[in-house]
Amino acid sequence: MTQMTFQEAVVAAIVEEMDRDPTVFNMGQDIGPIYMGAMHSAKGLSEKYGADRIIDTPISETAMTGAGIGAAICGMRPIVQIMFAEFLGMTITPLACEASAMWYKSDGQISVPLVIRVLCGAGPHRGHAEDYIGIVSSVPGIKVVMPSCPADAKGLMTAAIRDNNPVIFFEHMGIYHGPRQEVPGEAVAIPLGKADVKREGADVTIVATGMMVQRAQRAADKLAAEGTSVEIIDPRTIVPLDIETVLASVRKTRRLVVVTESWRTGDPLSDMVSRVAEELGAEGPLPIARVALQDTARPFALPLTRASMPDLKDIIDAVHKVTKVQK
Amino acid sequence: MTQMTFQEAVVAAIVEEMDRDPTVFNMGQDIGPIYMGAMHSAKGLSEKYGADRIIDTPISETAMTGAGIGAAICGMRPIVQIMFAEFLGMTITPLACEASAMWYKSDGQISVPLVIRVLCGAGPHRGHAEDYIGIVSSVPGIKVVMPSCPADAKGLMTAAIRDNNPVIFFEHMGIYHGPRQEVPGEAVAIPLGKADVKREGADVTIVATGMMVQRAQRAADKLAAEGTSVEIIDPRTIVPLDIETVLASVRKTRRLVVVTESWRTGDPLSDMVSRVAEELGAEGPLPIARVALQDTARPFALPLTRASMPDLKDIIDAVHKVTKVQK
Amino acid sequence: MKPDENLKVALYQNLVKARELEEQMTKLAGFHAGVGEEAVVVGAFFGLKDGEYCAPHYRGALTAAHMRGADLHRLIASVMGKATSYTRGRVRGDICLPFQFRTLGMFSGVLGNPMNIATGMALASKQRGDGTAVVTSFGEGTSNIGGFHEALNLAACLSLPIVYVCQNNGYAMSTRSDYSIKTGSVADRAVGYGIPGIEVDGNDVIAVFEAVQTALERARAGQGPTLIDARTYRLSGHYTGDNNHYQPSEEREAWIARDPVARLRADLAASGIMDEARMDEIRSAAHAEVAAAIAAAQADPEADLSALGPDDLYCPDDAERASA
Amino acid sequence: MKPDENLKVALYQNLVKARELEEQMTKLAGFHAGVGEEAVVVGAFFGLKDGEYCAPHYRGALTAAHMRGADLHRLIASVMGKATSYTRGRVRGDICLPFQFRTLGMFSGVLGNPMNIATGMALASKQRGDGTAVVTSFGEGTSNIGGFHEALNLAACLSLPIVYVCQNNGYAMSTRSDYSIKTGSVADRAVGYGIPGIEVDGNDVIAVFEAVQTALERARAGQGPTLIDARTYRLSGHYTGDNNHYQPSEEREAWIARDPVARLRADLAASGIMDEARMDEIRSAAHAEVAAAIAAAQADPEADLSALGPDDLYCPDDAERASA
Ligand SMILES: Cc1ncc(C[n+]2csc(CCOP(=O)(O)OP(=O)(O)O)c2C)c(N)n1
Ligand SMILES: Cc1ncc(C[n+]2csc(CCOP(=O)(O)OP(=O)(O)O)c2C)c(N)n1
Ligand SMILES: [Mg+2]
Ligand SMILES: [Mg+2]
Repeated sequence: MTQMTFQEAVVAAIVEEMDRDPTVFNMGQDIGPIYMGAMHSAKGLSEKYGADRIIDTPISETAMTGAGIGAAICGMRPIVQIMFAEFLGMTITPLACEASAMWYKSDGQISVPLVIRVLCGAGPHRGHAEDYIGIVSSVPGIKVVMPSCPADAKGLMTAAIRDNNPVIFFEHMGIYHGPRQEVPGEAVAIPLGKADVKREGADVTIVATGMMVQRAQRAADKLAAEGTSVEIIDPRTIVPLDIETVLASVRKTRRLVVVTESWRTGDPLSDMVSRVAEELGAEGPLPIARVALQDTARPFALPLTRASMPDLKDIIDAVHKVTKVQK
Repeated sequence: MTQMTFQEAVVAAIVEEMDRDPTVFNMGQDIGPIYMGAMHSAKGLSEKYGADRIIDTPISETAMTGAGIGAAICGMRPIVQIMFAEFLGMTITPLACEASAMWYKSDGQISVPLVIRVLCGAGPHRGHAEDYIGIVSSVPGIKVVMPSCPADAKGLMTAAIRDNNPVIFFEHMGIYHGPRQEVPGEAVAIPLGKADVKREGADVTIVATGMMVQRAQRAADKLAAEGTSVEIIDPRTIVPLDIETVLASVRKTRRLVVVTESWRTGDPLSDMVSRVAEELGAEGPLPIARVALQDTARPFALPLTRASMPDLKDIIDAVHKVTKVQK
Repeated sequence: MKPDENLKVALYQNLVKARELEEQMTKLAGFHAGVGEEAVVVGAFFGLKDGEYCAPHYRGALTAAHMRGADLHRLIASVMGKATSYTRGRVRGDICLPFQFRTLGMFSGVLGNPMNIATGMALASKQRGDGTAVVTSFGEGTSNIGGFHEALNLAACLSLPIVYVCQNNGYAMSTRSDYSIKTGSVADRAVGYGIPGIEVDGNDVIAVFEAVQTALERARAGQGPTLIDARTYRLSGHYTGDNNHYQPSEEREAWIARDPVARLRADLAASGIMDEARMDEIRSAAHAEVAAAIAAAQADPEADLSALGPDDLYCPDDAERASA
Repeated sequence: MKPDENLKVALYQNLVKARELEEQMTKLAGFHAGVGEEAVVVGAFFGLKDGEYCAPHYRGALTAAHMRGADLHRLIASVMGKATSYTRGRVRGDICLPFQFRTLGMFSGVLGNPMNIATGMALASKQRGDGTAVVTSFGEGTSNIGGFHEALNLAACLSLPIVYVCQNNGYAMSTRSDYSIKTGSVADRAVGYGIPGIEVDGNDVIAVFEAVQTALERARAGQGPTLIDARTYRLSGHYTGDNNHYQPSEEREAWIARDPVARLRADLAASGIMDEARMDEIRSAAHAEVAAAIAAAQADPEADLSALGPDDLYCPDDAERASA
């Protein structure tokens, strides 16, 4: 075990995979030795691997994505850094229309081992917070990963690079250079599609993603003091979603609160809520509440930004709402 | 009243608005007098209005969309025809990142009265069926309309052109040149954001969109013979969704079946299901079932295409599943 | 590389088979034939080495895949979505090709994607450093899409081993190329990327072949991409249902007079490489081969529901890799 | 249009105010200043008519909006997200401008969109037929995005009244323009669209102004778009936190020697239009004006939660229109 920030953990996973697999390479804007990626997201890579494997590109997200797909289907394992998730719209035509469909439509002739890295979320940058996760999560065949802590970031990046499908890897700027935490010193892949129970509890299930996992933890601490026992599930992989772990928890608690930094409109966790309701709603009362980003474009001024996002109070209120209902 | 096909109804609405408002114009590939749009979607327009108001463009969906936005914010009311919904990915950066946010972020200085027309759905073309409705429905600020019959197509197109926001208008190819039906002879706008109860019933609510409304009707006929009374709601506007009409129905029936030609992954109606579960799930058992497109890329061969889509049996099975649960 | 006699014979064989394919397939509903454009397809994809990848334009795609080794009967079955299709009917075989022949098609109906993906195929060549290069082709209408610009610029900056061949047939559906491209020249666009932009007579298969081979040699030698603007003409409709009434008849006549097959025939006859009788024989054989392949495909069973999925949405893990 | 003396004085006033704005604002966290590039901004946006629209590049955007009539204090308050911001703090005012001054900004952080939208603004001019034209500017790095290609081609095909000004400052973040654009010239890209592509010394405000005015006249006369490649240099970092250590010092020195403000001063002094003392006065006044505006903005209250929404996500119906 060793101590790393989220950013360090992601880079460490990339280094491990690049060391053992010569087909892994990186492509992105300003990821070279001068800039080392936005928010130092590629720090140290260029010094270690040089311009042949850490390739700077012109501003051309569509070509970068298309080129990543092309290299992937010819035996390479590219990591394409699209600086911010806000730019995912420019990647969606090659990703959704081609990459997502290649394995299925080619009847297993073509696999696309491609990782797309993106920064997202409210953080020190005063912009680029949009994750547009709904856009990339609305077409089958693309995997979508959003870690909430350094250890998960490392293990999930390892798995993403080894995965034979296009994976979009979200790196939240609000926790990027946060406190160092324990992470395994060697490469240990965390399987994609496996949720993690971050906290066990009996009374209510909170499903939270990204930076919201921490907030849910804080809310759970407060709620514990009130005598409410909260179970927290971090899906970690948004697509495909580990619905079984969620169902098992809600079967136990029969109360669900969902906390995301996405808009309700198009939040991929809507489908999860729907599945829970389909599976368990017929059996009896099933109180559900959601806490999400305000359904407008993200406002800029700090007080507005904050007010538009789920905060501790919103989460606690939502839990109160569902616990009010007696089992 | 007069009789029109879906395609004729859409064009009739455009003609009415172009006649009364000189700021309305059309832009698209091959919409001119020679080709008159894919599937004759612009039939007669060019003869009537000429190349100044029916503008042929090069293949450049991003520029067409951006140009539509730019013209809209400078006082025009453009209708941009993006031939097939499959190409919506190329429109999403200008639409999602700019157009959707302009009214809110400018604090009411900029409105974007833009209509994007797209063909979608399994139909006579052996391709281009994807609607990618999840992509365009996952960002607040864009309205999304999908009519299911000629009368709605006409009234909703009228409303879309008059609306001061970006509206994406889906035209389903499977019902495009279907039988002529009654439509109002003059311009009557059907308000965006108002669902239509296509059939009243007491036992189960089916929410269906696009071509699936017809299938739901056929299923309801069969179910009526079995003694099951089905209420069918067509949201017509997918975003913003008329949740009140849906809730009122499910309050009555306490059983919900959703039928769409979208993938579950990213289906915007997931959010509707979630809202129903949030609002009504705590009150007691609430059986819900969904019938959707198979969660893979759309397969090509006709038997596969058919099997991957919701059919009559799927709908009836889903209704049986929810009616099995006693109230 | 100057084509020798054998090569010219081979080009003729491919060209007439391409013509037969386009002419016979255009009778099927919804097919996007490229009658008149065969010299671009044959010239562009004839000389690739076995280990090299390519990504042909959708119009003419079957010819390209067949030249790379795909079976004609199965290619046509794939167009029809038969059980014998290369993907058991999962993808439309008119525009999507079997990748086992290192030939990429379109997995969607969205133009422009293959250029970007082909650029990445060339990036893989560069990363491997094995001296292979990629050829991709596309319509002149497609060169108006942003992806064209980004792909060519990226390839130029990274000096990728790729040849971009514009199958410039004068029309994009009903849109004339002199409407959508003001200068009429796609080659001109190379200027903005600092790469060679070469115009070639797209109805002269030998000229296309030579231009592509020269560009491939540059590419394989690490000297970067080339854009080739091959001027040709679509004699068939945009697809089977389109009667191309929008093509002025004098324009059509002029292009018919420059027919690529007739042209090569005249060249071969004049230079004494083959006599008319031998060329007729080759043509008849091609006719019969294509007709037989279509008939066989038509007789094949429809796609089977066992091909439906969706259990194989994702490519499974590579066991060693995942556990390493 | 040859600038007369008054015009040169006005250009000087705007240029020094721009310089003050860039230099003083670059002290705020996260600001993307364009010290050294002011002549492109002033030259491009100075001569627009009141009824005309424009869409400036994000770097230099405040100067452009101010020249079009926006209040300096409120522009700066908008950068800070204060309650006095033009949008009550809803949008970042560094890159997004108050449209009431017919000046479009970016509503997102995505480069390239404004070029496409500006193209549509020009289409609106053409539809109205009122002889107005549009000016838009963008960085050379942005010219690698597909949207650039599509916008210029669309404008060329439809002969739209628009002037595209590339604020070519040699860098996109840390990426040198000679890395991302092989020929180094954005003007070269005009060739592919069949429109004029003009290189101009971007540190010579008069040259930029003249080139843009000439292009505007063409545009207003219905002769279509022009691409102007204005060569300049970014002396400040990409944003406040960037110390631009990647710029070779000889390169910087050479560009500092060509400083656009010093250059215009020398011209004005040599031609006797203004003496040094008068020019110093103007500069001091500009300094004070900008400093006062920043101080005032800093003292303004933070954005108020009443601005939050979300009840006004959509623009409401226009009553007559909806019921007509
Ligand atoms: C992005 C996109 N826009 C529009 C279409 C519809 N479409 C199909 S073929 C075609 C014309 C293509 O023209 P060109 O590239 O010249 O190729 P050609 O058909 O002439 O071979 C169009 C517009 C499409 N498939 N993809
Ligand atoms: C589509 C997109 N890709 C990447 C970025 C990140 N980014 C912000 S500024 C910038 C450099 C832009 O360069 P240029 O167009 O030359 O303008 P300059 O900053 O030099 O004024 C980049 C890459 C972005 N905002 N949008
Ligand atoms: Mg063409
Ligand atoms: Mg720059």
